[in-house]
Amino acid sequence: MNFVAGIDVGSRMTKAVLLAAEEDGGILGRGKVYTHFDLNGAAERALEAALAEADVARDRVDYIAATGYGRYQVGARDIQITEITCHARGAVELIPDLVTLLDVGAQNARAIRLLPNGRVVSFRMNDKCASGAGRFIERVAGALEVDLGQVGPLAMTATEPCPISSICAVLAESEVINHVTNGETIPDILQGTHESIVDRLASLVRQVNLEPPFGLTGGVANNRALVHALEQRLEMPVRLHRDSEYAGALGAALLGRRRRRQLRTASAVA
Amino acid sequence: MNRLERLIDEARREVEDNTFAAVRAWKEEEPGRACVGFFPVYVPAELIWAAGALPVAVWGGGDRIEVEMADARVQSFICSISRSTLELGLLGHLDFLDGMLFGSLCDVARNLSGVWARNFPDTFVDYLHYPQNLRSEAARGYYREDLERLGAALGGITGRTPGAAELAAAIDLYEEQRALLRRLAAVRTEEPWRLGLEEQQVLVRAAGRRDPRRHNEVLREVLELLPEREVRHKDGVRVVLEGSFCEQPALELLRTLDQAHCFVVASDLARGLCWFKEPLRRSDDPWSDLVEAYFVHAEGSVVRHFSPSERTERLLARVRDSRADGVFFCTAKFCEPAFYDFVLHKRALDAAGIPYLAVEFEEKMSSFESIRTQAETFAESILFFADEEATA
Amino acid sequence: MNSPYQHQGSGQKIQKQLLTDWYRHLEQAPERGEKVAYLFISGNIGELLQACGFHLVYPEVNALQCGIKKVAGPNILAAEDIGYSGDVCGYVKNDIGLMLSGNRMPHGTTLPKPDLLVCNYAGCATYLRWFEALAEFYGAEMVVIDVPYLRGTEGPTAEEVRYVERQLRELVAVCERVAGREFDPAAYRQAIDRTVRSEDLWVQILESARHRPSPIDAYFEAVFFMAPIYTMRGTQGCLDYYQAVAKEVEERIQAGMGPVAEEKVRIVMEGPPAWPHFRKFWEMFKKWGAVTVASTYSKVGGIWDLGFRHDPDRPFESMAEYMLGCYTNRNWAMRSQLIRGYLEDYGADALVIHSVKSCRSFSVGQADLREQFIREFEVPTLFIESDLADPRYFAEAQMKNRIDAFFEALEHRRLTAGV
Amino acid sequence: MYGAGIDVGSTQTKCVVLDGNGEIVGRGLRMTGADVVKASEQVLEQACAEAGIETHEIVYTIGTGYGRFRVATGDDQVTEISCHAKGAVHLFPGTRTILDIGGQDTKAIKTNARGEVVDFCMNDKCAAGTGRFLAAAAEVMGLDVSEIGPVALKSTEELKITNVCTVFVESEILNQLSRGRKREDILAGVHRSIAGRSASLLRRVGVEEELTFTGGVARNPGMVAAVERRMKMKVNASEDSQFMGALGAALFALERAMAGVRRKEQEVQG
Ligand SMILES: Nc1ncnc2c1ncn2[C@@H]1O[C@H](COP(=O)(O)OP(=O)(O)O)[C@@H](O)[C@H]1O
Ligand SMILES: Nc1ncnc2c1ncn2[C@@H]1O[C@H](COP(=O)(O)OP(=O)(O)O)[C@@H](O)[C@H]1O
Ligand code: SF4
Ligand code: SF4
Ligand code: SF4
Repeated sequence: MNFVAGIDVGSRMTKAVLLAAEEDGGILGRGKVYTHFDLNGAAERALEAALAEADVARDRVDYIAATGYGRYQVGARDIQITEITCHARGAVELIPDLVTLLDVGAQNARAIRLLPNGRVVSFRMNDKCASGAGRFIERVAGALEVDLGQVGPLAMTATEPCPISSICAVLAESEVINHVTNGETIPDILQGTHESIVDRLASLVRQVNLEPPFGLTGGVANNRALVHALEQRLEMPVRLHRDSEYAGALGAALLGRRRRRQLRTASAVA
Repeated sequence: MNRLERLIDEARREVEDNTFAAVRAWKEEEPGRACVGFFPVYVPAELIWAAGALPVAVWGGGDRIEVEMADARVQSFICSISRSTLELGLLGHLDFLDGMLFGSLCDVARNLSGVWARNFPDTFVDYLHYPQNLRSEAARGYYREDLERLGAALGGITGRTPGAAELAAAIDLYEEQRALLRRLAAVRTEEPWRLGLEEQQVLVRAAGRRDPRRHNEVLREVLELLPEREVRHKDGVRVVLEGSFCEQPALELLRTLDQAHCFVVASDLARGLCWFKEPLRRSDDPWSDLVEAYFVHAEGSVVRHFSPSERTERLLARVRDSRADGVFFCTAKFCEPAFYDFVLHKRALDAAGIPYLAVEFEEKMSSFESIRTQAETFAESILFFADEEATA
Repeated sequence: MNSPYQHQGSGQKIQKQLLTDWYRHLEQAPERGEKVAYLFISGNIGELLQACGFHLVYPEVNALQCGIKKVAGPNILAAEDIGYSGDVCGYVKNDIGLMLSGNRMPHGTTLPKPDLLVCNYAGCATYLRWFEALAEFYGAEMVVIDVPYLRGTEGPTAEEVRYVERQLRELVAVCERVAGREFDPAAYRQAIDRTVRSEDLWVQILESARHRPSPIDAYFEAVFFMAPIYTMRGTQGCLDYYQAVAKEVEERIQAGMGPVAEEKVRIVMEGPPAWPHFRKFWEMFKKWGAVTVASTYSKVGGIWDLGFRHDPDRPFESMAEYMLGCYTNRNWAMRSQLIRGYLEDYGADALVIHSVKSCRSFSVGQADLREQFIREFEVPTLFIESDLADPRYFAEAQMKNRIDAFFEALEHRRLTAGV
Repeated sequence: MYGAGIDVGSTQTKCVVLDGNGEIVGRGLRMTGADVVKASEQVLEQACAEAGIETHEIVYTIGTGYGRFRVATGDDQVTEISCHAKGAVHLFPGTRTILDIGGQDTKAIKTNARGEVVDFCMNDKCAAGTGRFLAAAAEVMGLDVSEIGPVALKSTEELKITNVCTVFVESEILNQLSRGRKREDILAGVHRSIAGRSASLLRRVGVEEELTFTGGVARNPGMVAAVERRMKMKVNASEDSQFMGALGAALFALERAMAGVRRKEQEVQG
């Protein structure tokens, strides 16, 4: 049996998924590693992890689709596709009937309007300033010396969220420290941070004419408190999938599989 | 490099030259003539030419300037073109100009005229007010008087106050140029792979600083050579580019669009140099022809007040006429007028079901990764799914 | 040391009553079948439109009130949701956001829709874009009164005045058609007559700041004092109001009272205030005993202290002159001249420039003003940045830091200079 | 008689103790962290220990920096703008212009011969072009902030760093590394980019000889060189640059003490 891989080289994490090449089945293997600076190396390592999970040998992979900001650096790629197209395609696979999608990674947030087949109708991304993305939370968590995994659970216990006025992911750190000395509790500050990010995310997603069903992908989807804050702000449920972090890689793999089939049919005809 | 490429390359080098060496050389060779700069978007170039001066588009320093002094004069929330243009002046790169014109475009351009007068007290600085009340019976008269006033003021620099004959001749010359530029734009609409967007824009921008007689020759030759160019037909989506009427994106950005398979088949790039969609109606009174050019022939733009629906209809017509798949809003960061237009255009496109994409650029940006990603996505969203939806 | 004035004077009560009546009247206009015109403050032509039977709405005032009542944030976000960029004028977004959420003002009035949008374009290109958007959203008719930007330093030319006057006369016909009523020239004339009297009093109030200590703060207080003359100029209520305020100011002078306990620094202010944080903003200056003795923002709706008055005998022509002379319609050199005059005439110690992101009309050129006043005129000048509408652009700690540093230095220099 | 100045910065807290002759007898430095009060106490203790005195021997203490109101032992507060000017003119009497680059903001200050502020400008709202920007670059490279300057000085090739966002610059650096660009060239680019931003701030107040560079970033020799190159003039910098604010505050404290404003005694007397 042959396999198709999708590799999403993100600014922070590189993700890979493995699909069967000929059948329509779902994810067989996943891999996730820190990107660091060797983008091609990260892609290889993520792929290896996915191969290990699926217990498949490297030479059985005969088509690789790369996406993410490092897509052009993946040496073994057969095709590169942008992360927006891939996220949209992956997301409809994971969360059917999706109309609006928000993908929030470490540096970027992208709001996407899509069709049932995953085609992107319109999208908006923040790309100048990291104020509305995962790094903002990471930085605040860092300043508060809270583990990233604990951010969500802690924020859920907030009683009186304390607003963060700084737009800058970096400057927010000192504002946060200020709050601590003012006696604000850590959950309240974390929740305040979430609310301020959610404000920016909400306006991003409204710019593509938000309509339900609405889904969230990207690493930030792991953060329960953020999801909850987003639901409150947008007044609609946020749909998730446990693999949503892999949406980009999955989309790449799916589009790659289709492309591979097109090519095979073409060469078979010829 | 073949002849065609050489012609384009020469234009490229001239428009990328922030020291305006070629313009300075022109002035040397044309004793008795002057050079009058102008800030975007529009000034009646023919009036400047008729007064014996070369109109020079001073449209920022692009990505080839490190803004330092002007950063201290123009706040960070103002568009880059205002800053880099001022920097060019403060660096002395514009010392060959005998005058500098500003027109009513936006508050930035307007206030910049005063800032200019303060910083360059020895240069002739003028401000042209374009009437915004097009319904008023007094508007044409007011504008005409203002043009005559400007003509006389320019005459004060060159010693040649333009009369009707000079003005008519100048209009002829610029009409010829505009017709050539329209033909060049048509090549992009018909066969975008034949002429890169960047190449086309280089030729348009050169029109902003070259002796029109010379540049018309170049344009004619380019148009002759183009059909013979060996090209490969490429797959891509067709888009109308909107929002870069004033500050101009870096040439690299324009190249990026072609590479991302987004073919710009119509645009408002360098709007001031390509403001008229069709030949001007001519009469035996050239002053009145210039007035009518503004009142009747001007394409939708923020320089002139249009009813909102009229402006959006013009955009929709551009999409239709150029058989575009979508619209690419490429707006200079902090360009307020473009942002206001965007909201109204967006509503109209949503209603018409035309896809669009909005990105912002800055003159000095040198990384086009994000724009490339967005343009690629836009192309993918149309190309990737075309067959699937066709069969569905 | 005197106690500061407690802002509980009769003027404030009158103003409150005036506004309450104004809005009640306005809200009910559609029921009575009366027409509503929207227009701008700078170079406003309220008297003329009222003489045509219109009720007036000033979207800028809506924005300002939302700002001060702290609902600007949500309005701005609502406008950004439909595509307005974060980088455009917050006043526009505020007003559009208000419209999107049903046009209900923070004090409860629901504003009627416009029957006519009069873009009395004076010195701000954003006005055009703003009313173009309203024209689209409301489907209302829009008229532009085109006011050419002033060149040179001499004031408007005869051609410019004639051009604007002509348009005003043309506007009458449009108004008559839309309002379905005839223009009442006598009413217009009478209104202008009351206007002139209000203008005299207003100038008297502003110039009271020449006293030491100044009885008023010509910025933080004046921006409230100016409301009637900018929105209901020409009405009897407006005139009554300025009579009351003038009286109050006179009492303050007699009592030697001013806005702060001890006037330590006299400043001239350039630029609009930070409405969403108005109190805090003022406190930062009060703390240092700083009193504004003259400001340019209190002149956005018209400049009378240089001598201009409307003229009941030339109601159209003088209106045109008035529109052309507004602060934002003045070029850089004229603005610089005006500020310099204020610094001298009012015996000010320093200039404060508040540069707001929203308003390019004000902001572009301010850095050159700053440079000129510091370097050429050697006037201590403070340059601060925030916004007049968008609460997000107000960084309190940083603002305070700058203001403190400035007055610290000023105080210190005085101490050493005194030695 | 001793006077102390405590500069609670966004990143680091500094303390200087002066003796009656205005000589620096003790210094203290630590990360500001979450507990501002504690940080200010600790630096004071550190400085006293170095001076070999007890904290109660200090007659007057002035707090400065963004956390100046939290200095528990402070008798009064002065903004860091005034303090940097005072300190810089004290150490380098020819100083007329000051560039202060701290952890989160950059200031250009114009002063007279007495160390009084004549004019100043600062950037804010965005951490671009501040010490944080350099710290972020250092972190991605796996270097300490004190190491990047010397490395940058070895650069042989000009390389342009385009991102101004402190968060995005991290991935730009990774990107450059993955393209095989040399560490020193990238770092030199980072330094140049900050020098460029500082230059326009300096132009705003107008540059007059001599230019003194203060704040923690002035300890970075790469930055000093970059500013010198950009401004085409010699720049004063010293090991004590980071203490300039604290020094200024201590000088103010000493002045007040001399003037007989003695809090403790006043309190005792009633
Ligand atoms: N368990 C978690 N809880 C909260 N946030 C998380 C968690 N896991 C990941 N994240 C966030 O997700 C971001 C990474 O998302 P990802 O989509 O992988 O980004 P990119 O594609 O840009 O590398 C991190 O910035 C982090 O903030
Ligand atoms: N030895 C050093 N070499 C280079 N940079 C340093 C050194 N020490 C501190 N810094 C830089 O100085 C910054 C702190 O400067 P400082 O003036 O103390 O800032 P703040 O007052 O805002 O806390 C840090 O961000 C760090 O980048
Ligand atoms: S505000 Fe902060 S997060 Fe945004 S661009 Fe600036 S440094 Fe980056
Ligand atoms: S770029 Fe936009 S804002 Fe700037 S001068 Fe041009 S039109 Fe005005
Ligand atoms: S730009 Fe300024 S004058 Fe114009 S609408 Fe906005 S705040 Fe008013």
